[in-house]
Amino acid sequence: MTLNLIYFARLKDTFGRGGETLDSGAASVAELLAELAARGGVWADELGSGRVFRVAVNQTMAGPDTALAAGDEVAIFPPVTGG
Amino acid sequence: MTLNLIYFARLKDTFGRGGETLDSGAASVAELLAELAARGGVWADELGSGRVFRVAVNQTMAGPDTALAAGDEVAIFPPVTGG
Amino acid sequence: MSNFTIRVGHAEFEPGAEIAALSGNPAAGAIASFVGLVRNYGDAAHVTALELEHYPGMTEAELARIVDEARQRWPLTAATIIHRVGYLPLGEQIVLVVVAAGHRRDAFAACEFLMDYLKTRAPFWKKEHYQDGSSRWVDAKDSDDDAAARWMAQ
Amino acid sequence: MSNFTIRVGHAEFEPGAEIAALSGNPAAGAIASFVGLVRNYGDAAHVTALELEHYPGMTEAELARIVDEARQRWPLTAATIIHRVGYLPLGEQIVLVVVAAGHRRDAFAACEFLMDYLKTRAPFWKKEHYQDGSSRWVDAKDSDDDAAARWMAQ
Repeated sequence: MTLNLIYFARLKDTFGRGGETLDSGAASVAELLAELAARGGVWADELGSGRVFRVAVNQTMAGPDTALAAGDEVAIFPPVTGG
Repeated sequence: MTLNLIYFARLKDTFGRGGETLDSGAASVAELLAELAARGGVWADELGSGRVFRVAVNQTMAGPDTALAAGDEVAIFPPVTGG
Repeated sequence: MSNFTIRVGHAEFEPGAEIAALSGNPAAGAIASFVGLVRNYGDAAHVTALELEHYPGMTEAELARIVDEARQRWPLTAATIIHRVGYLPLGEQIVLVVVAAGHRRDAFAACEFLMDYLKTRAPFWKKEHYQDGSSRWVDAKDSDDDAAARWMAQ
Repeated sequence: MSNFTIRVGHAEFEPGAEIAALSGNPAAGAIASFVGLVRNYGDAAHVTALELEHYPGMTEAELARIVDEARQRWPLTAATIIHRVGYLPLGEQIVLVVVAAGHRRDAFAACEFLMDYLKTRAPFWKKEHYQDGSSRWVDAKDSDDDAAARWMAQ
């Protein structure tokens, strides 16, 4: 299935892209994150270990167990620093 | 000695004056209030019984025991309702 | 205390101009403000105007004192207090407090502290004017009782 | 919810105009507001500008949700939230929250509540630009940790 990924702030800079369209078999956020971390390099650094980040699915905050469906918009970003 | 009395808000309306110069022998705020209440009528109504009011001597909040001296500015007014 | 201003008088004020005047200090990232207006309900319906009386001289001295107290409690870079007096029809602005600080919690806390003081302790008195032409001095609310401790009550 | 306005964009705003826009309702006697500015210290000295990024669409939805929550907690007559994004030099205004209510405590509480939300949960990210031309994304503060409960952290 196709997922629409979006990256913000530090992650956008580190990944060198603001987003991508991904053909993925991930059934949950946790599976998607594992798939991305398996790319190694900055992906493993940012998503695989101690770094803190947030995930939103279809613009709603999500957790590791949040299920994914075809066409979902999945945003990954650092903790917010607004205002 | 001479005291400069000032009345504000409801007391100004009730007493029919914004202030007065008084030749008084009152040594304290309590003595001055008793002297004014002894006038009877609205003076006794406002200053002698259950009505709540405040007193400032030389623009500083005062209590019954505050001493008075010649030339003092003594203001008597209802609880404030500002802002 | 040039960054700390107190004005009491009848003249209109412009909140935007007062906020802008405190925005120039690059150390102040947070500006909290409050505007109080004449509203058409509360102690009585059919209010058409308020009339504000104050104790000239003492008002300014008391406000300067409370601004000093706020500065001791919170690190502030600037503050402006404007309180109008006289006849103020429905919808008119009565009071403005603007506080600038490095951090928003300090700005909010000091702004609310100053407003609480203005409402409960500063020597202002409000008279309500009604549609039928009558008027009445507003009684102090029970919530102002805490102020009574330092004042004299018989 | 026509009295409740949310704007996210680069355009400048004028606090006085926004406060005046909420002053027309005769039931609202209390207007609390907050302006956040780019200041020259904090996480690092020599900051010359901030760059604000946000998540278009989600930001507005989240702000609408939090305004609804504020309206459930306090009786408000109106509120305006303006949050700027993009490159904002030192001294520029970043954020404005204006809340109108019948009573000042409600206005203050809701204004601070909305600002707390904007600082800790709304999807905005800040990058600091320095005098030497370098820049750095600002890390979330420890005080933001309470927000983490409803977000995912690995």
